[in-house]
Amino acid sequence: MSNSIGVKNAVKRFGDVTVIPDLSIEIKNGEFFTLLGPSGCGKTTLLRMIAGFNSIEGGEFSFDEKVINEIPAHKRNIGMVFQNYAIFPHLTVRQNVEYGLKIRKMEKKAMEKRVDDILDVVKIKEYQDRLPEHLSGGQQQRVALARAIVIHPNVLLMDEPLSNLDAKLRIEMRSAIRDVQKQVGITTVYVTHDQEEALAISDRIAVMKGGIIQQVDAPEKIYTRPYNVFVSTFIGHSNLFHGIVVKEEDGIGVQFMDGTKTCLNTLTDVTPGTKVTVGIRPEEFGLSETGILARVKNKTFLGRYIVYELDLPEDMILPGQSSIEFSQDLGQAEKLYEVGETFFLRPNPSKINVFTEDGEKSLIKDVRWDG
Amino acid sequence: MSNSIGVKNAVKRFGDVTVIPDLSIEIKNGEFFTLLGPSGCGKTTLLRMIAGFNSIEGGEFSFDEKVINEIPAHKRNIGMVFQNYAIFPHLTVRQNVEYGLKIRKMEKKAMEKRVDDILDVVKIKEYQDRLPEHLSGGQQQRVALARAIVIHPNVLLMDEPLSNLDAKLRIEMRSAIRDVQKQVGITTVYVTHDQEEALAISDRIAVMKGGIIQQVDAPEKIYTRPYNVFVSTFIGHSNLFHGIVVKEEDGIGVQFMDGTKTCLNTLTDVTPGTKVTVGIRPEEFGLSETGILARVKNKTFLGRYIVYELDLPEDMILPGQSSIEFSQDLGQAEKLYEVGETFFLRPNPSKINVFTEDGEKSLIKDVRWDG
Amino acid sequence: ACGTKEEAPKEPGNENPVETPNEEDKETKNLVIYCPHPLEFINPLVSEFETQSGIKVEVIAAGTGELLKRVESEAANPLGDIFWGGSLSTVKPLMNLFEDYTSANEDAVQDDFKNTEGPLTRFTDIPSVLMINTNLIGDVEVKGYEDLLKPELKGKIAMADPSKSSSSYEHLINMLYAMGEGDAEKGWDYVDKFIQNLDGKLLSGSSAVYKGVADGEYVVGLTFEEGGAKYVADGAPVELVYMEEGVISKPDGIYIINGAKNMANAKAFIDFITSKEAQTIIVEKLNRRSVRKDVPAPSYMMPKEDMNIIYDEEDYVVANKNTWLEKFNDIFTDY
Amino acid sequence: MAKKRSFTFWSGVTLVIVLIFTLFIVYPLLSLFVSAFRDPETQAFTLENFMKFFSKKYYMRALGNSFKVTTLTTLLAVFIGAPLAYLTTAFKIKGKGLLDILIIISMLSPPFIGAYSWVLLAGRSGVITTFVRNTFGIELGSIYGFGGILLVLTLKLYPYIYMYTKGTLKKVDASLIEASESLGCSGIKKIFTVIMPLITPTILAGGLIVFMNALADFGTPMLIGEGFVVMPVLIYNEFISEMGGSASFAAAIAVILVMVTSVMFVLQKYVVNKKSFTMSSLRPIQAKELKGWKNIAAHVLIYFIVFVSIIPQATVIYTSFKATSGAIFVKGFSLESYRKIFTSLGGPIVNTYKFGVIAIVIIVLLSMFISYLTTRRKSTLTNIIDTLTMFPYIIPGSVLGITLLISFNDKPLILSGTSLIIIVAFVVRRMPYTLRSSAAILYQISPSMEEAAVSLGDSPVKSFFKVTAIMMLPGVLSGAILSWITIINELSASVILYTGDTRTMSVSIYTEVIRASYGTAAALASILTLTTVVSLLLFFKVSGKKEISL
Ligand SMILES: Nc1ncnc2c1ncn2[C@@H]1O[C@H](COP(=O)(O)OP(=O)(O)OP(=O)(O)O)[C@@H](O)[C@H]1O
Ligand SMILES: Nc1ncnc2c1ncn2[C@@H]1O[C@H](COP(=O)(O)OP(=O)(O)OP(=O)(O)O)[C@@H](O)[C@H]1O
Ligand SMILES: [Fe+3]
Ligand SMILES: [Mg+2]
Ligand SMILES: [Mg+2]
Repeated sequence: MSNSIGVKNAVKRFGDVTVIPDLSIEIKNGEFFTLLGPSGCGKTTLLRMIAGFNSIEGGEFSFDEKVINEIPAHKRNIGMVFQNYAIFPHLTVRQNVEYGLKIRKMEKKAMEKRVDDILDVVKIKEYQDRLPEHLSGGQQQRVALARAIVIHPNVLLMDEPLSNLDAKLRIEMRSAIRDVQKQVGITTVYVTHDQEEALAISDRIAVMKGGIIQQVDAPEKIYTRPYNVFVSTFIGHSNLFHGIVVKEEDGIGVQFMDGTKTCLNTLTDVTPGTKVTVGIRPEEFGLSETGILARVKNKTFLGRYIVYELDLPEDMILPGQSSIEFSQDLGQAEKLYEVGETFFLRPNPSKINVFTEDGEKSLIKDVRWDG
Repeated sequence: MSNSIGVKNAVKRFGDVTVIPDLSIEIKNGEFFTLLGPSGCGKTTLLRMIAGFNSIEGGEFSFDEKVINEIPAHKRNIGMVFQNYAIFPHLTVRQNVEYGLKIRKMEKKAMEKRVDDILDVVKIKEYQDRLPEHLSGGQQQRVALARAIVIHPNVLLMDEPLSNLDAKLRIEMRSAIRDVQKQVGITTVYVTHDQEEALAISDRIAVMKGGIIQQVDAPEKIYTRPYNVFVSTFIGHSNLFHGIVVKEEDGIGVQFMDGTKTCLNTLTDVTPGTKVTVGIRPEEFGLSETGILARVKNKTFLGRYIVYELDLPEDMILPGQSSIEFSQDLGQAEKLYEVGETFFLRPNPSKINVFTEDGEKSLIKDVRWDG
Repeated sequence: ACGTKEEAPKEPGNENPVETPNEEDKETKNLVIYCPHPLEFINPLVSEFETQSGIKVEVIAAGTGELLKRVESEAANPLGDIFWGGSLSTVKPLMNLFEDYTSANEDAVQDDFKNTEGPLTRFTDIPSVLMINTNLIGDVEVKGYEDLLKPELKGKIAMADPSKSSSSYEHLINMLYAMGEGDAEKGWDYVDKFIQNLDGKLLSGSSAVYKGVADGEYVVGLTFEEGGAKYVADGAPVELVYMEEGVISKPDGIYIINGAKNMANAKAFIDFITSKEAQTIIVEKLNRRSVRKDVPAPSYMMPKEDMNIIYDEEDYVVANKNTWLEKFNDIFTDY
Repeated sequence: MAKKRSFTFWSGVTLVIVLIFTLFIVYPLLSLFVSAFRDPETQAFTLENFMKFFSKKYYMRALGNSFKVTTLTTLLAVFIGAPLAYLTTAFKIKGKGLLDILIIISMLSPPFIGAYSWVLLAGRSGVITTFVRNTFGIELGSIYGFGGILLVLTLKLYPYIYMYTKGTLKKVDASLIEASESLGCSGIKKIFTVIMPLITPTILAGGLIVFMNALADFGTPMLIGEGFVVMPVLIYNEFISEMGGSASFAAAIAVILVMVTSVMFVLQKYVVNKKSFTMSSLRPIQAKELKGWKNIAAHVLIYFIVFVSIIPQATVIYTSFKATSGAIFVKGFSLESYRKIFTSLGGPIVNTYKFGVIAIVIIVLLSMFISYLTTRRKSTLTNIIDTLTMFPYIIPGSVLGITLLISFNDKPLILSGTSLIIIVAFVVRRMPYTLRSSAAILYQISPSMEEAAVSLGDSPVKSFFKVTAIMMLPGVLSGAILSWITIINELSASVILYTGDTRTMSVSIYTEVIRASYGTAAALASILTLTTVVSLLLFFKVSGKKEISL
């Protein structure tokens, strides 16, 4: 049923604004592929190019090696969830969902069955005879979702399909999408602003910035081993430190500006003395007797953990960071700290990431460049 | 400038569907108040009633004790961010933002200044002369946000204002909102589907369900001491267990169906033998040598922690739960488990919540009922 | 007239292209008449003709101008057979659109009204008149053109634009010859004064004049006899005045359209319309004067002998039509 | 790519349309225009006609007059129509349905009759005039001349704006208005800062229609002009006055008219394109209850306007029951007029509606396609088509009729005397109404709707019919109603083209009028009105719409 998607050197311009300069990706057959990136980076645009709604200023789009630049959208057997829902205001919820099946001349019984099922899945059965204008935002969004999934397309394109749903519902919808997707084997391209979501459901994630792909990788890889500072800071929080590569007796390591050293065996061989940028996530610190001295500037409760915003010596950290954070797991934490208190932090050597000084390139072993 | 908001026994019907049966809340002057609840529970509806856009079928709305049921929306000096943005398609970004100030006949210089500032804050300065249709979803949403904030209203009503923004931007916007709100002292009612967001910025959160308020409390309280099972499961994840109150030598506790006992000093005095429902969050378990035996059924990587989906004896847990989860903080975790492995879990007595068997009421000490 | 339309299977309207349109067809049982005359005017004559000949007559009614234009445009494939109406001076320039035919009754026609040109069979005799609303005229005395210059009448005179209405054009001619004592060009200084007294009001159709006077919108109107007579007969508060300075009386006509599809019937109709009985009906029922020697004017009409009948120089008039119209127009625009 | 995608279908449509147009618009009009540059006698090329026009004060004055009347009428129509539409959409007005019907009725004042009833009312011896004179001793300004024409035209034309605006207001998303309120804006301000801009494209479209309608109308100035000459009257006379004028000169004037309007049209198009934006409306505006004096004021205003504009019709109906003696009305009432016309009624009615229905169907289809092409598939060709559609609209009907007659009265294509030629005339003359409104509403439908349909596997064609077309309907229909009404009242072309068995109602009315038998004319007119209203009500029953204007 489904097929792989190939994009070669795609270019997109609006007027004289170039939104996508030169983009290439390979999406595997049946894969759940997520586009993640700051607002305005070109996610929707790319999606619409794959769908066939945007003119293509350059490059080659293909389904299963077959170039589709010239194939009209309706012949591509895609399903699409639009960022603005785009549900038909003149049709009831049910009619909206049936729409695609009717076109496929599906046999009545089977159609009813399938529509009922999907309506149940997205929990809007009870509204099936309402007109969209009488639905809440989230309900509308679920109609759009159902309408796209129900036709079991080869390629499912979703533009923030869950952005208006609450966490609980979102998790349910997620797995619903996931199930259909797996069982029918739909190649899915998913746009979201929600990292947790991306991390949770994607087979692979592509992180975009300004129309350029920064990294394509499995969720875990993306989070633990970002290719560059942008990715590391965009996905999850990363505290950025100045560092210098130093030679220790037991291998090489990095030294922070306050003198603290951490020796790493994950580094590619970098000549000692090179300046680097070190990225440490809030949870990659541990409390200890010695290490980096930190003062609690602010604390935010975030459910299962507390985030402390820290004061550190200016010269240690890269300028322009909104905050330096240390997160403490609440499940087990024995002692909580108050604003003003101080403690020592030790980075977890196996976790932290080291980048070239300009932050463009990771210096961690086997972080490959085939993105 | 700002004012308190009072809602007494509000009723809202659409035709013969009653969406809000009888709702009362007090929102303090200058407070940042968040409405949280499943899709379709009536958040937008309530917000629109406060704004004065929905007819009021019953009850009394007041700003600073002054009843406003009859005051037209435009006289209420509110700012509102609509769930569907509702930016004026015929005005450029800048004109959209200026709109409210023009109405208020603000002096030219001052206006320009203020508009420039807010455009910077929401990072859409560069698009200021575009028409909305040429903007990405998130950019549009930020226009809507800027337009509402820039007028420094007494009451700021926001309906999922950040739903289309990526985590990073969302955090920035959040604090932007927070700053303006505090510095100008705007009473803010905020609708979101994003718990983390709600927990992070709210002074107080109201959890709604089917048009009825379940709990109004400070974020931490809501998360750690939910009034009922719905709240505990809607916000964050809660694993629900069958339990019986038992008398231990050192105070009373609860016993699980597998015999494991946990003694609590947080319980109100419940006669031993009463059946109860125990809610335990994924991070409220600790690994240990004895306790509840669990098998890893599935694991999901979620950035700073891993969530294990567990297999537990059927009769221990309440039926119909999508999953039983245990989360392990990755920052420090020494050993990760693979699917199929087993281990013993111990609930953290000081954290877990106990509810009446029907889940309607918490049995934890001083969880008050003045919601 | 419309009543006849349901039947007539082989009615010109559905003429299909295959047939050669211009071929004369004697077998046809119907006749299409283009006619601007009022219904009550046509009906008696037409129904009479139908009963006599058993020919179905279908009347296409519209303004004289529209009908003329139709004839002109349809030249290649004529849909009408007879054009019935329009004063001679209107039709003369378009003579080539019409078939030569001399009616069977030609000898009975007064000498003034003989068909010398070929296509132009005279039908009735129409003097120009002044029409006066007796309710509004008060004690102002109107005997002829001279009185129309009275200041009391300023802006109360109904005159149609001569470049739009033939009856009004006839009046212009009449004016020029009457006031110029036979020399048209001398008449212009009167016309000049007269136009001033119109006070910038100029109606855009013959009917607007008599209707306007009858409705009391205007006090005096310059129109043709039958136009006013009709109202007199219907008992409207109006009376007719035959200009003392002189009255020109011109016939209007009835013509066969070139290549008429029902040529035979057309000719038959012309013969009928000029016959004594038809002309009698006209005189008795239709407030008009016959062109025949043997049919006297209706009793209630001023006999021609009692009028100051004068004549214009036909060729000179035809020659000067446009110059005069433009001149009138220019004078009018200047005020 | 979006373009390439549906290349085959839409280019097919374009082709068909181009064919139709070249045959029934370009070819006839071209021959007309060419003749404008011909010397009537020698047929040689010449600018004579134009020089004549521009050299003579008389004609220039006509041009000036036309402009004065037209522009003022357009403005007035907008100032009355748009607010009316807004009030009736935004607020609960008692008897809304009735109002709509009345407004529509006021639109179908058959040629001459309408203006004539004004003479009966406000003429020098008109009912009102004499009444005022006798009771208050005041002389009202007469209905004749500039003022009168302005009055009559405005009342006749504001409904067009009303209908169009109403159609669009239904598409405006309520949350936009709420947004402006939430920003502290209300009342007039709100209207000017939000609502006005949103409906500007429509108002411009409607304005253009009114402009051209006023520019082309010659019935009214004919009857109450009294020397206040306007362009169409000139053309009419030069072309068809019984005194016969110079056809080529008439053509020249026509050309000038067309030039003028083309300019207006292009201008309007340009502005609309600049102002265009898409709105997808999920929550239409809900009518609110007005309180206190505002409520009263609104009702009074609305009912007053509607009342005034219905007067002519009322008069017509009234006079149709008046007793007559020959050509003049006398005291007392009778059904005489009706009896007179009764026998000859059947045919015309059947024809009117037979042709009407066929024409309107064609019109709706063409309009939808053309408007879609010109808004979503912009290209020079489509633009040309768009502009072309407006030409027949401004050439006085009779002139158009004759050009058609001349063009199709000879081999290879003989249509003269057939029903087809009348239908053609109807279509080309009355399409602009539907076309304009369709275009206007298309500007407000978000393309993503159609994309959604396509993403679900609909071919662009299907998705057009199943989604875009349906969402267009409100606009299309509000325009179609206008087309329908004006078709039923179409006279000036049909009077040239009709034959015995293609006679329509309005022709019958007209023939009564030129016979100065206004009683019967009024009777016919009343019946026409009645049947039209019935047809509309029927339509709304069938289409299941509650309100008249959609
Ligand atoms: N029609 C258009 N004309 C001009 N620029 C456009 C148009 N549509 C989008 N853009 C610009 O292209 C860039 C990418 O837009 P796109 O919608 O792909 O962003 P996005 O990644 O979807 O952002 P978001 O997450 O906010 O939806 C944005 O900067 C936007 O301003
Ligand atoms: N105009 C309407 N007519 C009928 N029912 C409506 C209307 N608007 C909303 N509802 C219903 O009222 C309920 C509450 O709607 P509301 O928009 O307040 O939900 P919400 O809490 O904002 O949900 P979401 O988070 O999805 O936006 C929903 O079940 C919805 O179907
Ligand atoms: Fe989110
Ligand atoms: Mg987007
Ligand atoms: Mg909502």
